[in-house]
Amino acid sequence: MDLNYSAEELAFREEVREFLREELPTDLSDAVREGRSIGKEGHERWHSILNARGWLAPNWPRAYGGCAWNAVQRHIFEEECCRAHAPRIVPFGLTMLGPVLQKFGSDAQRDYFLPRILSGEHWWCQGYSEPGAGSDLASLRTRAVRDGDHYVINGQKTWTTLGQYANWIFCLVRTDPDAKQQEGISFLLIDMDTPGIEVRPIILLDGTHEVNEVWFTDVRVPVENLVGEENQGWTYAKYLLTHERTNIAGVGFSQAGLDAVKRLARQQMHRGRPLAENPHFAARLAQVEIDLMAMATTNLRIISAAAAGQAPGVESSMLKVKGTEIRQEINDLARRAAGAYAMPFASEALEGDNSNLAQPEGTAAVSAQYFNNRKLSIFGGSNEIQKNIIAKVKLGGRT
Amino acid sequence: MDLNYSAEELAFREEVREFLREELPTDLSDAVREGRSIGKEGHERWHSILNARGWLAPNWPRAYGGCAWNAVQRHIFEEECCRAHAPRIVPFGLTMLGPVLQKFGSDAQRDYFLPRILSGEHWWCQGYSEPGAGSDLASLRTRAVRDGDHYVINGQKTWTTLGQYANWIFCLVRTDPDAKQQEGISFLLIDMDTPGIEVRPIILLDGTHEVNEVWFTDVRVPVENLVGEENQGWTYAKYLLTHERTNIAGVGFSQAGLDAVKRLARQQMHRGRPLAENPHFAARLAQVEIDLMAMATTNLRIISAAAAGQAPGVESSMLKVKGTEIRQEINDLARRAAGAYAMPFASEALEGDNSNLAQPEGTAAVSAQYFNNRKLSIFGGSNEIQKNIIAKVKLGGRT
Amino acid sequence: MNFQLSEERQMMQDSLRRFLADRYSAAQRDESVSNAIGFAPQIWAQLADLGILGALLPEDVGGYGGKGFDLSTVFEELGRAGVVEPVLDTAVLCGTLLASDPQGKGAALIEGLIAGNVQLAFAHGEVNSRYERLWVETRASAYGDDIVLIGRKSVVVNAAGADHLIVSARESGDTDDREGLSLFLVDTKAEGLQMRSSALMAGGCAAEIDFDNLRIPSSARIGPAGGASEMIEAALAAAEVALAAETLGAMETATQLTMDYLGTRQQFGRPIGSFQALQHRVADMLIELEQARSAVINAAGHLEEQPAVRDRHIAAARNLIARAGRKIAEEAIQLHGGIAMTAEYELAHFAKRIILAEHRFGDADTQLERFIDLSAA
Amino acid sequence: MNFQLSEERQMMQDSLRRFLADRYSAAQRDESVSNAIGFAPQIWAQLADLGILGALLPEDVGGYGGKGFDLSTVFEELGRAGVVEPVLDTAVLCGTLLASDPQGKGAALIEGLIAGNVQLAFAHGEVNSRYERLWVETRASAYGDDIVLIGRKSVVVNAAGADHLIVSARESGDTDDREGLSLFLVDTKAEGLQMRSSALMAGGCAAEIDFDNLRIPSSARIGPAGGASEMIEAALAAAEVALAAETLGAMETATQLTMDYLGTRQQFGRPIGSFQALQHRVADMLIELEQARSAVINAAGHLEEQPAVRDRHIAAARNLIARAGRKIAEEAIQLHGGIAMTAEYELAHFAKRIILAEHRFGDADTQLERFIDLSAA
Repeated sequence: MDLNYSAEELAFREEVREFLREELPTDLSDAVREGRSIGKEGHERWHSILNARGWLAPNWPRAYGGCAWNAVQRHIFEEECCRAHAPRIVPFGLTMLGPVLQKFGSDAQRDYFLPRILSGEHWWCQGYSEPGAGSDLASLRTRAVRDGDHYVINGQKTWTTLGQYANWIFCLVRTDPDAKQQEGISFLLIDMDTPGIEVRPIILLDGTHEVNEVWFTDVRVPVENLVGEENQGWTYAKYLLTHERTNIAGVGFSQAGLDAVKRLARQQMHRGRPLAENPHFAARLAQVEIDLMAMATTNLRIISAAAAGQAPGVESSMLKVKGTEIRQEINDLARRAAGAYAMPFASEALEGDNSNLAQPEGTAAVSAQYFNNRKLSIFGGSNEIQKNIIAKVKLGGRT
Repeated sequence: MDLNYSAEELAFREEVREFLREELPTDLSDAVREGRSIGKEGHERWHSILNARGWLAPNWPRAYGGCAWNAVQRHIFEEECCRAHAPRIVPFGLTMLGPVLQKFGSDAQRDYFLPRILSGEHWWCQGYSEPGAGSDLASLRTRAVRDGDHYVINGQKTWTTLGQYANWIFCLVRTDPDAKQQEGISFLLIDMDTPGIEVRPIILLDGTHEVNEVWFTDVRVPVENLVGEENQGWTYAKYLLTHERTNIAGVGFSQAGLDAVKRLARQQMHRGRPLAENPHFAARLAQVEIDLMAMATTNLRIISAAAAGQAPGVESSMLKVKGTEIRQEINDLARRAAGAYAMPFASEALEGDNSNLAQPEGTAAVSAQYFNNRKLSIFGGSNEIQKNIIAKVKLGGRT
Repeated sequence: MNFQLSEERQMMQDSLRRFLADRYSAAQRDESVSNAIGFAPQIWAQLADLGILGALLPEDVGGYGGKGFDLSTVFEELGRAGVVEPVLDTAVLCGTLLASDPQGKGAALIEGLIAGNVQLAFAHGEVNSRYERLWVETRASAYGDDIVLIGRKSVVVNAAGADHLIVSARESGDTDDREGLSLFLVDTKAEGLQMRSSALMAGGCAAEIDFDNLRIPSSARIGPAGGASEMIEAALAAAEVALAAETLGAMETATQLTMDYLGTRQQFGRPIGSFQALQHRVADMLIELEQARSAVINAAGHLEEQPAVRDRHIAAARNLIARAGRKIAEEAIQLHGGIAMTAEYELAHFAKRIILAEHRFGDADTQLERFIDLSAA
Repeated sequence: MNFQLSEERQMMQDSLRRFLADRYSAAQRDESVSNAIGFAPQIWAQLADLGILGALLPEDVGGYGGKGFDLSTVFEELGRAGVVEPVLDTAVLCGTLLASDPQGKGAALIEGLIAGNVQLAFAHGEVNSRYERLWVETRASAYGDDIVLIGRKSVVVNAAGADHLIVSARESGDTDDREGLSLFLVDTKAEGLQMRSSALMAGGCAAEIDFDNLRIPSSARIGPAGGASEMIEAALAAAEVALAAETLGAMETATQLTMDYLGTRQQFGRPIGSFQALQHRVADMLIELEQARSAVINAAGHLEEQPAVRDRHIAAARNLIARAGRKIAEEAIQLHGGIAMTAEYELAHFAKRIILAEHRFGDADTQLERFIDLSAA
């Protein structure tokens, strides 16, 4: 038992810190710290900085231009990025599609798509969810009908994150309507410039445009854009979902959020003293910090086991639940700390310019973030689904 | 809208207070306040004092020797009894069986049994639950087979509260083994001196002997002890359960418990100041008091509607859940307040003599009560069953 | 003991509910929200015509209500319909302040208010006041026969649409003294007043307002010089009863939307309301809703009591509703799933009303501290 | 970074687990509990033979362990089996105090302790100390070459079975000063010592002890005169790590019993573990259990750090375990239903161990206050 990083791990951390000190643009880290959107340009700029260093694909093998870091290194990198308020890596091409193509794609697909993910030429988005199939993915209804050497796609996807920036989409489509739920599904790569695709914005309850509906009307996709075998898409989808689960605990986000709440609570005055000294607020803050300290160790335990080659089991479902509860609790504390300043809807603050705002620093985005992050326990496999999984695995033999 | 008692109600309350001031023996109220058992003798003494005043059966019609009080009067009586630390009225004969006999019993049964409930000659206990049929009452298996003008009973009942003091038991027994679950059940009155009945104590986790198993081996019960019709017992059982639900919120118990915690928190010292001044403890206390204030009003709303002739609906399930949560939270606060003095198991204190105990006043029974009252959310229709009922009624048409 | 609404209040409730069901559609609400002043003037006029504004004020100033249960009846309906019009600010907060002026200076304004022709805002909170009721740093200094105001007011709800502000300012004493506070009626177009308005997350508007040597005649003072604390506390008490009831109404709608959704939404081949884990959570929501209803009754029923009793019940109600409201809003979103995250679906609006109500006049912890202080007293 | 037990600790864990599975049946536990001294001497002897007591003490006093992860490994197993024997009091609390005496006065006692021949109790808490670590009113006054003790100690665990007490008393300073505290070794049969012992709710015994001018030689002092605060804090830190781990073990068993029960108990024609509402609650228990496991690792891993860091992590762990423990104990009872209320069913014992652990060395709130204080420092 040793809770400390090894000398090699500490050296790696120092390397990451130095890189972030030197290369992370302050306009981007300011925006992230203040909860503002960095837009398409910001994401692309940060990706290209990472790519220049060779650090854009921590989980890819070296052969494809990745870092081949182990779980502990990836954790250190993510932790330091959060601490430095670096933008998150947009995951659709890098974390989700990349590993699927590496494992199940054809040589041609790998050669064509992987470099373009790294270069930023392709911005991918995800076509999984459908209206009427939220956590119940297997019930999807978007149809792909073979017509010569094309599939013809009709249907609708939803909750497509940052689809407004994307030029490619990977989709689950039903290729065999008679098969049972999870069978008869295929995994297709679709150029979003193809005629018949329409992207419609979904405005979220905090006023942001993060997600979209994507409508397909007689969209023709060449058969060579099928990944793996027809009707085997569910296998690839499950593989993708497993990979999506890295950093599922969100420890770094929570840590950065907690630091922000502490700053705010030291600034906000309550009866002439900093709010941080109020025993009730201090108790709420301490309690979530204690929960986070424990979860960070749970996270490290799983990462350490993963680095030693063990496959994560039901623990990732536990981390998803506890991790989102903690992040949401921190968002709740931030809105409490802001007092009456949680009320204004400073939508301009989210998009960049807050020069004409009269709000104290750090209060402009607290309500929007509180509401926006209610999604954490809904998307990515709702917390109810995670609990079903935990109970099934742990009680499985018995019930 | 008027939250205050009317002049008549205030006058009634004064009458009850005066009675309690004059007639409630201090040895009994001391024992109740300190969480000690008052034993069979104590219960019988208090019942006979109430009976002498004509107040032993608040919910019975006058014709049978009851008070015929309305819901508000009964509430006032219960509230004042709790405040004065009067023993609770043992409910099995008075609250449970009495109304069943009055509505479904024969004239002979009414004439014979009702006066003996009031006089104390009969101490009733309840034979409902069975091992293997906890909240699922309809699956009971104790058999009653007709043999001439007797039923022959074989089977086992459990959780029979104060069965060790009782000389009569009312039982649900299965008279038609082929009928569907709730059908084929009958309601029998059984003299516990009949050969073949054995009462075995169940010791609870706090060391107390409150409940029992009752075993029946070829017990012969005269057919005239059948209540109502054969195989219709479920109807009577449901009627009884509805009546059991008076004072389901336990507002008076919670109020008395909260007062006790406050006393204890003023005595116990923390860093040289009374614990009551510690902001964290004060916050816990205030929160449960706020919850109780609201629940007391919910309770009065329902009582007021009942006094106006409305049947209580799903609200009594809501009161059961919230009421037990509040009482259990108060028990939890009491154990917290006691500090290290919650650890000793002063079982002698529960039975009467605490003269050789070195514990501060009010701390001896806190742990035992905390553990004992975990039963509140299990017995009497578990809180899970109550939530099933609430959801069924409220979502019923939709799912 | 009687928990029935009086016949008059029952009629008012019925007519208001009918009006809002007919006229206050989601489209109307969006129109109200997107207006630069944060509400729709024609809805305001109709509320006045219905007599809703008058029902919130006592008879001696021309109203026909103003009791706790009048406030709770009206605001529960406004909350159920998700109304964003500034009834609380103009009629309850400012109306109560004007009505309590012993000299009756506000009579003409109240008349206009009841008729729907006047909009008001109470400029009271400040950057450092947080939720303290009498923490006022803004100064009012005599300058001959005039008064000069210097200071800044924060998150002044309804300022952008208001004709006048009622401004609290200190004529003497330290920042949090009971004594020394006065109230002044100020035209929002007065010179020396700078206003930066912003939309609110849950609808409506609020502004940061700077008073830079704003000069007003001393006749603009409402109530006793330096003795306005009790007026302020009474107006805040009425506003808190109204806000608690409004939040209760929004909680009812959020719960109802959730139950409707659980009954219709299919997943894994059956309505999601048939899943027991979700059923039990709905049961918990319904239990909390009953608790909130009782808390509002307690607060409304004690509004006419002496201040310590009044404020203790109000603090209790507001603390309970902050907790129950958060639970109901978050559970409603979670039980809906993705659709609840969209601005388009009605639940979003109700969730925001519920959550952000906690940020007016004191959050759960502040209310708990008040309750503890008032219980010890 | 490495979360594997060392080979030695793994072996110790295996052998202890095997021993307890074989010998520490529910019947054995009942026998231990019903003994007047609160434990079974033959079990104690066997624990000593297994080397468990020595594993809790450092090498320089003849043990072969004594690090945080030694404590957590042993106590998690003791907790899993529901052991009531006073390992924490004799070996951890008193063993650590004796081992930290710079003069090595306790060497002979430690030898006997490791061999299983000595029982000890730390007489430290008092009526007014609640959970404060250095709040001592008991006075130690010099009387020639002797020391006279006057005062009362409360809820002294294992006093009835102990050969000696280690008594904290104040030679100078005010009630809660850091300076002035000393420790004294006192024979439990000494004159002037009055002991009233009582069984504990969760097994074991504790006593109220009065020192009525008890006279001991000054050579009975352990550690520096008036300078024992750091020794006391270090021993309490070790004891808290042990207690946290023990509680974790009890939580594991309570959770396991619950899962087993849900799989076998039938109601409404199917195992109750098939009801989704109950499944989700089991999932929550399992999540809390992982949190508790990590909290124990954090506390054990920081036991050798400097006091402020050490105590911050311990306070965090104990706060979390108090909350998670309450949840798991109460949910285990509730999910079982009636059977959990009986003394006969094993769960009752584990629920009591979990809940009453909160009453030693500081409950959830006290630990939270400590964490806040230590985080600010």
